[in-house]
Amino acid sequence: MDYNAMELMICLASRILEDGSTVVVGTGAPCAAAMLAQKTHAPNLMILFEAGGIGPQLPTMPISVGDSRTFHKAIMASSMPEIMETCQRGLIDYCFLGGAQIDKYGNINSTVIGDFKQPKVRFPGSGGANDLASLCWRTLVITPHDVRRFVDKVDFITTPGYLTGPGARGDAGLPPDTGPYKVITNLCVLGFDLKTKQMKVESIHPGITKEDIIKNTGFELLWDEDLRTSLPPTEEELRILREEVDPMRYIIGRQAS
Amino acid sequence: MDYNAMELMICLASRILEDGSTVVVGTGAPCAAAMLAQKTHAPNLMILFEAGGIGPQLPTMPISVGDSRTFHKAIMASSMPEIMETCQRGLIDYCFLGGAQIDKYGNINSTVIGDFKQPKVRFPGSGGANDLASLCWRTLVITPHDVRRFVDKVDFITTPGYLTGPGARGDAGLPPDTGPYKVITNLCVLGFDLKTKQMKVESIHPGITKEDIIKNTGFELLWDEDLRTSLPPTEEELRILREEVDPMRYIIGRQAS
Amino acid sequence: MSELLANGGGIGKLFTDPDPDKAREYFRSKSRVMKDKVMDVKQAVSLFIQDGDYVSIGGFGTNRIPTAVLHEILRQGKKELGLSGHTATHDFQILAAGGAINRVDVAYVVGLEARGLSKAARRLFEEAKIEVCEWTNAALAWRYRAAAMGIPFIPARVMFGTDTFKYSAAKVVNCPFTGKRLLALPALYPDVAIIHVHRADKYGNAQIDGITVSDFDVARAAKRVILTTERIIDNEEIRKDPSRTFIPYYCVDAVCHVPYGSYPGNMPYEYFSDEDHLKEWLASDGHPSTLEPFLQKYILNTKDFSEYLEVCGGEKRLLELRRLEFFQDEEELDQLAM
Amino acid sequence: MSELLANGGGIGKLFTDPDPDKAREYFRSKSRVMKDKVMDVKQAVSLFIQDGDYVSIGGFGTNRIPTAVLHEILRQGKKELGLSGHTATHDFQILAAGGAINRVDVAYVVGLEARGLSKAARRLFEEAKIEVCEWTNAALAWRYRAAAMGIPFIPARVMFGTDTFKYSAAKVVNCPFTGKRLLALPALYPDVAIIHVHRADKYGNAQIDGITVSDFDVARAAKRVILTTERIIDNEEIRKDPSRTFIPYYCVDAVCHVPYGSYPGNMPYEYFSDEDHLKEWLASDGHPSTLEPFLQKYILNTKDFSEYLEVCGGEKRLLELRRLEFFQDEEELDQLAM
Repeated sequence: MDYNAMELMICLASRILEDGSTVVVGTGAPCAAAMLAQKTHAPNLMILFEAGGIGPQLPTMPISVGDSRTFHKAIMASSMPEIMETCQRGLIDYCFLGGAQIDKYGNINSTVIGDFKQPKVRFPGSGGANDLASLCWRTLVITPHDVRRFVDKVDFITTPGYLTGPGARGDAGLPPDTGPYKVITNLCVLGFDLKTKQMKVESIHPGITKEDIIKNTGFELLWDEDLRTSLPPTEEELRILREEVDPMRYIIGRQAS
Repeated sequence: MDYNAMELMICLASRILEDGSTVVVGTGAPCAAAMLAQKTHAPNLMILFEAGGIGPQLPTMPISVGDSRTFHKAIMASSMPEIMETCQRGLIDYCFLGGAQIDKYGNINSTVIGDFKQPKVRFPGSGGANDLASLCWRTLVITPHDVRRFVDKVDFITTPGYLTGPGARGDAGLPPDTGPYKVITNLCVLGFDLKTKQMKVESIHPGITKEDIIKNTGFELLWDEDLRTSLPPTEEELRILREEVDPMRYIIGRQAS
Repeated sequence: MSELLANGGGIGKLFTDPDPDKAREYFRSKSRVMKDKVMDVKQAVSLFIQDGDYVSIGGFGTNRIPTAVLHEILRQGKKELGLSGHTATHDFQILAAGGAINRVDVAYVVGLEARGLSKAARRLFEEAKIEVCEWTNAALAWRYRAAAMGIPFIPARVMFGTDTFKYSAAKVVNCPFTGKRLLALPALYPDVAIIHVHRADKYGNAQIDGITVSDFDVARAAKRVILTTERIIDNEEIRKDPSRTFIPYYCVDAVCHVPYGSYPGNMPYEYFSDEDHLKEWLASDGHPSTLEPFLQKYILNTKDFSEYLEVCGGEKRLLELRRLEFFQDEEELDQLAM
Repeated sequence: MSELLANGGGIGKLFTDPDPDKAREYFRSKSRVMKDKVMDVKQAVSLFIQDGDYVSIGGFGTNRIPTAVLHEILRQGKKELGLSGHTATHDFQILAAGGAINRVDVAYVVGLEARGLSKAARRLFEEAKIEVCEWTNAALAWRYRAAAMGIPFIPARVMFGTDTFKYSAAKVVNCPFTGKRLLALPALYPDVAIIHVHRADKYGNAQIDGITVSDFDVARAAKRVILTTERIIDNEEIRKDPSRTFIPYYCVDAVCHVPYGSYPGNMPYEYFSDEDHLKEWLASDGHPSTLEPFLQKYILNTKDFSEYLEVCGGEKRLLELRRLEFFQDEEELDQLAM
């Protein structure tokens, strides 16, 4: 079965989303993963967008998390505070983030490269990412895997992962039992070690080696004792992804790295 | 011109409400006064009800401050927080209250007579009265005038007047420049002395004597240097009040004391 | 980090826990599946209201109130309920008359606004048979708001300097930005909220017409929500105009179809209040000797809300109340007649 | 009363005063008269936006944005504006390209979501030509909420442990009820809010269809509000369905009739975004050599928004965007065709 890295990442991400759970997604791969999950194993997955859309029947990929697709025949066209407060109240299971840099604790930078006052590169900033990663039960990250992104120390913590390690989120004031859950890259799927809160490779994509991953990671990785090979997309997943979720290939036509 | 005490009180109250101002009213006399003001000198008076009605075209007297009359063809059918926050933001000029007891600083009791834990008489409590008197710029009170009501010390301060006197509202934490403005009774109209913040008789109703007022007041009153006789209802006011505002005589048919 | 010294608080008792993390744990396990939640009122009360629960009632006392559930609470003999008395008028009267409550956060209780006061309700206080904590309407509204937002408290500028504050469980804090004194209102997470709405689908997505009082926040603050609804509509209808959705299904546990469900209260754009019946309530609830047969007749000896409506005059009376709701509006009345 | 020790705050600068009493003084003097506020965009910008003002934009970056007012700010050469960058995408891009802003509360700026980043906007930061304070989308939403509520701060549970907090002007406080660490977000009262709506009457009573983002609170928090609207409707229409009123007239200072006013952004249930034109923006704003002729052509040399729409393809293009909004919905498309 032929598939590209983006298709694999979307399929792997979609399988994480349990039926009957709630997820706040952005545009792009996270939205595609959630739509695919709905059309496969998770028909009762509830999708929300941070600008206010709740439970839409998505006619196509949204371009903006606030465009009219995000509340097309939705169960509610609400507001940004409504979504954020639903997260803060504890009703949202998953959020899906990206970012320019990520460290071993899952802290994410989407603000600046270089000095804050006069940055080498300015990125958009948190948007809702910090909020969602603070408040949703589990944070999922989809990101390309290279040494510029997987760094030992991010230039700026925009969005909290496990901060400086075990206990740090709680000490800082974040709600208990929240934090990064999985990171899906074009090379592997990573989880977080329960004890050290550090990133741990759980499965390696077909055709990728441990060395590929080490070479593309700027920090020491943990490896699951039960290290597996990522299950490739099924025929059915690929068909739905290509024909129903993203027929225009807006997302799956993109480079994954 | 023949009129009863309730009609006089409503007319006097209505004249206080300036054109282009905002007022939160309850049912009964305050609502009648506001409606009369709209139909006479204050067509741009904006009426709000604490349960959420804003700017209704009142077809008749409401029975409840939350019944459907209070937002009949309104400019907005909102919510209780919306009304209270509009007050807290500083957009509401007047509120209209009643109460079981009032003292010389305009503090109002509508909670209990006797001991709080096992009261002789239990009244409804603040409702929105405390909120409105804390947040609106000027508090108006309409109440029958007798020694059981005009007391030296209220059994329970439900709703803040000037508390213990000058500066007390600010010290307690209430927003500046707020407080009781006028008290309209069946005997007189009272204001508050700027310096002492104590109740001061400003005008005496036709046929009422100073002695009547003293006899019916449980504390020492101040008297305006320029003490006047309250202007009785005009023919036009009475006509509108009786024919348009309260044709069923729900309010004006009541005893004023 | 700034420390808050607890030297400025009311002496009232907090009946509910404002801890947002305990609420988060509850909400974490609450089902998010859009499943059929339609059931009758008897089932809903039996499944979702336990003795001792703390209850919040939607609407405004005699307007858009969930009467059927309040009656069923009495029929099932629920006991020791706590209540948020946020302009609780006829709703409070029913629960007080039935002896169902033992504690109350008071903003406004025992009165039925201009109609007078309920003697049954007053007796609870005057005989010290109820634990009381004082608040205001805005304070309770904002306490719901804090819970709906998922934060343990919210600042406000009311209640200062009064005995209402003294007998509340509010605290005073300093603003970290302006230094101003602010009231800290603790989040109020009810165990159960009961709300009557105009329309809901079978999953609990609900619409309300007219003023919404505090129900937006009540529906979100409560751990469990029972809806009664004038009409059950298709999910497609909800999706046609998602701006109209006021309560999303995942807040809701039970959807009960109860036409005329706010009777004897007013239901905006539907029917007006039955002032005669409310007068009968006020006249009857003063003494046990008159209250008991009254409760028997209307509530305890009727098997459900439909039977209650029949005893109250049935279809004929209800149509009168429908006409009364529209009496000032010839245009709408014409539409109604069509 | 509890004292707050200021040892836990971000180092960012607060651009607006969170004092609710100063805001109250302003709102006290604001007219409550329901008067005709219809004017053209030129007038509204000239009357209600001064150099140095702090501005908030309604909608969501490329969705329901008040483009006509943003363009007119450039035409009138307004300078040194502050901006709340609460998912500010194309709106930020316009103001940045025109050199109109010198300070920004950032939650999300310089990006146009999946479309890419604006080089003109980035340059402001990378050349340190703008004062910056960091926040998050929820933080800015709640800062508006605090102002709309008339309180100087509101607690939240975000931003902890991050550099976003460090470069913000938020503070940390202890909850007086639970002892938990909470973020204190200062109220944000903008000088001016600019919001595009579906319908408004001439007084400023306004309705919005679809998601409302933060506009409920923005409209209430701002000292002055400029509305642009797709349609001006009779006050009678507003009064027919008062549940639909989203912004009451007394918040509003100017009502400008601007059909297609969100172009090139999406207007829900009206027209979709013009992705080609947004691409042209992104392609042109990278260098002054291409940006300047671009701004000349589309904004500075057009006398108003209608002329801009003409330059962008006029009626023909706009009808395509109308069809695009409905393309997935045959039923609604049929209705549109009728």
